[in-house]
Amino acid sequence: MTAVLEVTNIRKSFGGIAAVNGVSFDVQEGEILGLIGPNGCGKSTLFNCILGQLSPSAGEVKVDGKVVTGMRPSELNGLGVSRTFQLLQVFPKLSVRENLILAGQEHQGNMLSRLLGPSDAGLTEAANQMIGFFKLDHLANEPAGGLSYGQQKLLDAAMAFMGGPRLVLLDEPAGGVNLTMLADLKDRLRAINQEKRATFVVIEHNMEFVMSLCTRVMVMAEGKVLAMGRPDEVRANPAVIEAYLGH
Amino acid sequence: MTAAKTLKIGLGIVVIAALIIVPMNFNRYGLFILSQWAVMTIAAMGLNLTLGYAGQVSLAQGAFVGIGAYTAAIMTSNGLPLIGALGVAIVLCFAIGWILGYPALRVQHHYLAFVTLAFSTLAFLVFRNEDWLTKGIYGISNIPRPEIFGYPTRRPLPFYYVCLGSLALVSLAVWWLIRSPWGRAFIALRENPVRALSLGIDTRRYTLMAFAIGSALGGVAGTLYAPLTQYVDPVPFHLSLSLDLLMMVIVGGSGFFFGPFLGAMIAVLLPEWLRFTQGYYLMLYAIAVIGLLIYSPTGILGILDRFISERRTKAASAQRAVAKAKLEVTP
Amino acid sequence: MKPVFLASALLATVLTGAAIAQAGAPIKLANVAELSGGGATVGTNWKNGIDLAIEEINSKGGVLGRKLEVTHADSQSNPGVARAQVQKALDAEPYVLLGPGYSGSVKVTAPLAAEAGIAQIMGGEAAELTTAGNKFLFRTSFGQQSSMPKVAKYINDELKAKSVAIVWVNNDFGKGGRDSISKEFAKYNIKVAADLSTEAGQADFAADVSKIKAAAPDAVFVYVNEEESARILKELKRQGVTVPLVGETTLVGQKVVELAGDAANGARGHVGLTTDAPVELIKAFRDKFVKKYNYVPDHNGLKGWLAIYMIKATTEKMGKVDSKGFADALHGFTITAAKEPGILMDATFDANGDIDRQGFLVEIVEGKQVVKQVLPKLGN
Amino acid sequence: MSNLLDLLIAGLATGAIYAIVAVGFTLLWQTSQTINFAQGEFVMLPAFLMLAVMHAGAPFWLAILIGIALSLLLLGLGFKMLLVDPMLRHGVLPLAIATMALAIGIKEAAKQFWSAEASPFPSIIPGGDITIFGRVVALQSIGVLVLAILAVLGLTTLLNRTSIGHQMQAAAQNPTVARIIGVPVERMILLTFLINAFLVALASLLITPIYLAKFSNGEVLGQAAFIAAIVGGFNQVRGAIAGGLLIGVVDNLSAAYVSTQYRAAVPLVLLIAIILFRPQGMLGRPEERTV
Repeated sequence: MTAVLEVTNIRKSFGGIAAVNGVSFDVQEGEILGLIGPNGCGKSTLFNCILGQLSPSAGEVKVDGKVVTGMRPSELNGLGVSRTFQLLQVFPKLSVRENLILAGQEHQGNMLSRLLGPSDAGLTEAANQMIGFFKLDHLANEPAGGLSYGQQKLLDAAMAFMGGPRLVLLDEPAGGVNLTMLADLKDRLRAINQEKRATFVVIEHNMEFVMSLCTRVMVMAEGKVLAMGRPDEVRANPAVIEAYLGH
Repeated sequence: MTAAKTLKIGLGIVVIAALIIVPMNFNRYGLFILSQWAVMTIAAMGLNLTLGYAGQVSLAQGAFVGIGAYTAAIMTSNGLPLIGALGVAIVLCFAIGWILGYPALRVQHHYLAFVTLAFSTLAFLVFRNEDWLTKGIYGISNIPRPEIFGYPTRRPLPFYYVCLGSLALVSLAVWWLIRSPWGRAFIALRENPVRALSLGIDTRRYTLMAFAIGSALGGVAGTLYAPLTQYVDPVPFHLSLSLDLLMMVIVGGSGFFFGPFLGAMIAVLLPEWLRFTQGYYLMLYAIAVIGLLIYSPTGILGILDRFISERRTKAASAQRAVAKAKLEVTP
Repeated sequence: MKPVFLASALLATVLTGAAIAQAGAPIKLANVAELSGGGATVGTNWKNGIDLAIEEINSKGGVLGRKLEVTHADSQSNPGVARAQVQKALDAEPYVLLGPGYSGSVKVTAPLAAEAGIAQIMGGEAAELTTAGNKFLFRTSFGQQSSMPKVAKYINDELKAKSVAIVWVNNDFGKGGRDSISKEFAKYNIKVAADLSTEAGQADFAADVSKIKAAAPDAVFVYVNEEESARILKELKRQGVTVPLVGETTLVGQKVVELAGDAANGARGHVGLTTDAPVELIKAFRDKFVKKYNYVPDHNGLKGWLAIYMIKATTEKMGKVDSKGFADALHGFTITAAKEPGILMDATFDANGDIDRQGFLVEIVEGKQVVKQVLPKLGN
Repeated sequence: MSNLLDLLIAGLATGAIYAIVAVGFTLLWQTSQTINFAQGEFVMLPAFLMLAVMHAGAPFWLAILIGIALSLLLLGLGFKMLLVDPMLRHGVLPLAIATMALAIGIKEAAKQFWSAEASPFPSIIPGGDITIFGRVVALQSIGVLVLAILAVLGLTTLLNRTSIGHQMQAAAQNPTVARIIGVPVERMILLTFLINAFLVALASLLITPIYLAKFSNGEVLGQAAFIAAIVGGFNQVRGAIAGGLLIGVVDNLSAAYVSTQYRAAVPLVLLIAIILFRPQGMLGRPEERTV
């Protein structure tokens, strides 16, 4: 197995307070790594540092062995890294299909071909497949803003897969999604993981979801890695129980 | 749906035909106003691209019209063809627009308004002070009108067709652009730059492109403005033209393809409509704009759009209810 | 849906605009002036002068028994709009076209009036307007090419100045004056010690005056609008500049005296057309104007008034309302105040459309204009 | 060298007025994200209100009082209730554009209802000159400078030393938290609009004797105030003051030492440089951009 993502000693502080304080880990190809921890433990900040939304105060990020620290999010996306955000981030005025085409178009051709080529960048078929895959068929032409919260959440996730990414970082994909859809979502993620050999890092508060989906789980507390291991190992770890699970 | 589409296409054809045929009987004033409308629409379309689609405020569009107009005036009065001037103006405005876009990468939208405002005033000062090039405050007069395929357009009607034809070409190009992946990227840039970036959209490049292309269209409008009025001086390209163009875009409906057409029509014809109010028309215009913005910040087409989408939502939810009912019935 | 609504409204509007028919009795005049924008003060004065004159003429029975009627259009101080409005005015076939006041707007509209064969009486003062051979364009005031030589001659002969600082407002009025006088100075070998452009509406002249002081000229030529004249006069006094200050109507007008107070004393200038001219008819005009509009007009108000009386006198000379013959009748025509009091002072129009009439050299002494010299008409 | 002193004093006097206008501008931005493109017209208008009152026969002092009261009513309360409140939810840009339209409206109204002609305006400061350190200085300049400094000192005292001032600052910096701790945020926002209206009325009173009452006065003033506010720091009162004084001085110095034709360009270049290299302004706090 090769490491798709290697994170070494990432630090990020805001005005003297370290939100992420020396985190290192790696993710192997095909893994689904769960990232859990109490609110404010630095999960999302870590994501933002990995993905170039924030520049880390120290540390290094490698994707497929290549140093990507300080790269812009768009460049990283070009290398096959995509993400979702904690809050919904679909484009409400565009239709579902347009949202998906948008999510994939920068992976097709170059600037010139995107200007002079077909309006859909040749992605209508791929978008329709993705729509079918996430069971959004009847909504393909609706503006995304008109969808229910759960449907938008699915679309949001679907958008992250349009570019055919190697590595996807999902920030609370299950938040606010109802039970039926949750099962659906888990299903889809697992399917993509297996069929397309895509690697995932998932931040999630829904323990059931994490523990049943992920191959490995990393627990963060106060900006540091508290524990790392298989779901059952983590669940049994006394420090974790103390800090997080122990209610 | 298809009936509506046929209707739309039919109406479009009628309008285009009317724009070609009806003005044949117009007097010189009517033709001049229509030509002016076409030219201003082109400039406003450029700004609509920058502001309406890509969400970048520019108070410098008037300056680009000025750059285009001076390019045309200087080149054609030295015997060079207008088409050459058009090329130079596009390249020049594109390049300057690109550079002017850089602040947009660093600062928030209201600062951007001030940078472009400053640029606009600086451009005016250059037009006025660099006599050797622009003939300063006296301006350049007797600008010739072009020959198109050997056919002179000195008379108002042929020149109107030049303006109309240019508008048609620009409209097609802009329509193509906003339907292309670029247009989608511009909208993404406006709606949610952070998300756009995470989807691989190089927001820097698209921001600069939006500025540069919008500015270049300002230049295109300018190259038509010069032979239209046949006289160019610095005064019309002061900040007020930029503000006027901005209002055209906003009043018509920013981010709507037909917004600039409507906005320019209102701005160009408004003095006519409000003629009976004598000196009060600008005051009434101001009040009307404020009222409109309070009611609908996305302009006149925004009202229409809201109306249509409300109806559509109603229809859709009705449909959904029907579908749901069916689902519940079938075991 | 949208485009149709758009275009039909557009076309309908233009059509109604175009369909203004020509009616019978009144003589139709069209005025296009700077009623808003940077030139609003100029244009409003001009318009008020026109309205006042027409009101007076109509109350006395009109011209050849026909009333005068004028339409006003706003050029927004923008040559492009001016062109559109003039085009529109011409399409309605007026008897005579009035305005605009800005030289740039005149330049862009004069060819249209000439092409239509309609006389245009305008307010622009730039020298080049009447040198282009346009047979339909008429001035209402001295062009700079006729006033500046007189000023330069005065500076050379009377003040014996060898170096002069020029302060001008950077618009077509100021630049035109500056260019004309610089040419004249060159003829007399007068050195331009400082060449200072100022902005219209400028409030703070400290920097400009300190530059004048540094240049130490024998005289200062000031060619800015009335308000700015008052401000710079104050600043010149404050910084202790004592050399003669010379200008035009805009430096020595009553308005400047009111605004500048003491600081205006000693300023001198050539006055071609002013509401302060020591002429009874002009004083009467001024009173009438103040009574109606509540403020003292500047020379643009006077120009608008004169334009209407030029039309009256010329039409009465022809004995008919003949648009085509108007320009020919006005060329070479001398209108005397004795015969037509509305013209205020005898005036002759030459073949270029330039006006010739008496002028004055005045100096402000203790807040009053004192005529130092009467400059006769050139033609006498 | 002696020249320089003249220029500095004149520049500071003009700059002090820019500063007053710029302060009001930044207050509106801080409390309600209003970029008031009509700020220059706001300065132009009160003088006309006062003139109108005098025209009706009132003495100057009464006209000043009524003028200020009318400004508070129209430019403070009216502006907030009729334009800002309904527009605010639409975001910064539509509101900014609405104020551009308002600027046109006010300008045209002054022209139509009063006159396109400049009218003289009495000065509350006696005319004439005094000699300080051997330099002749206009009393007007000194008076304007002193009054402007007093106004600004009064305002900073209000903001920093009084409980109302602290509440206003809280409302500006974080309305949500302010509301929780019991600050009447709405009232505080209204208060900033009233303060702005008072400041523009004061600026109007100080500057109109020099500029003369004219409908177009706002164009120059408004732009100078924007530049001052940004150069100094858009989110800081003291930044706006420093910016105002700086722009006044820079304008004069550039006219004297750079070029009279391009005097207007120097502050603009300064503006662009500041925005590019120090967007928070000389004294401002940085506002992070999220991309």
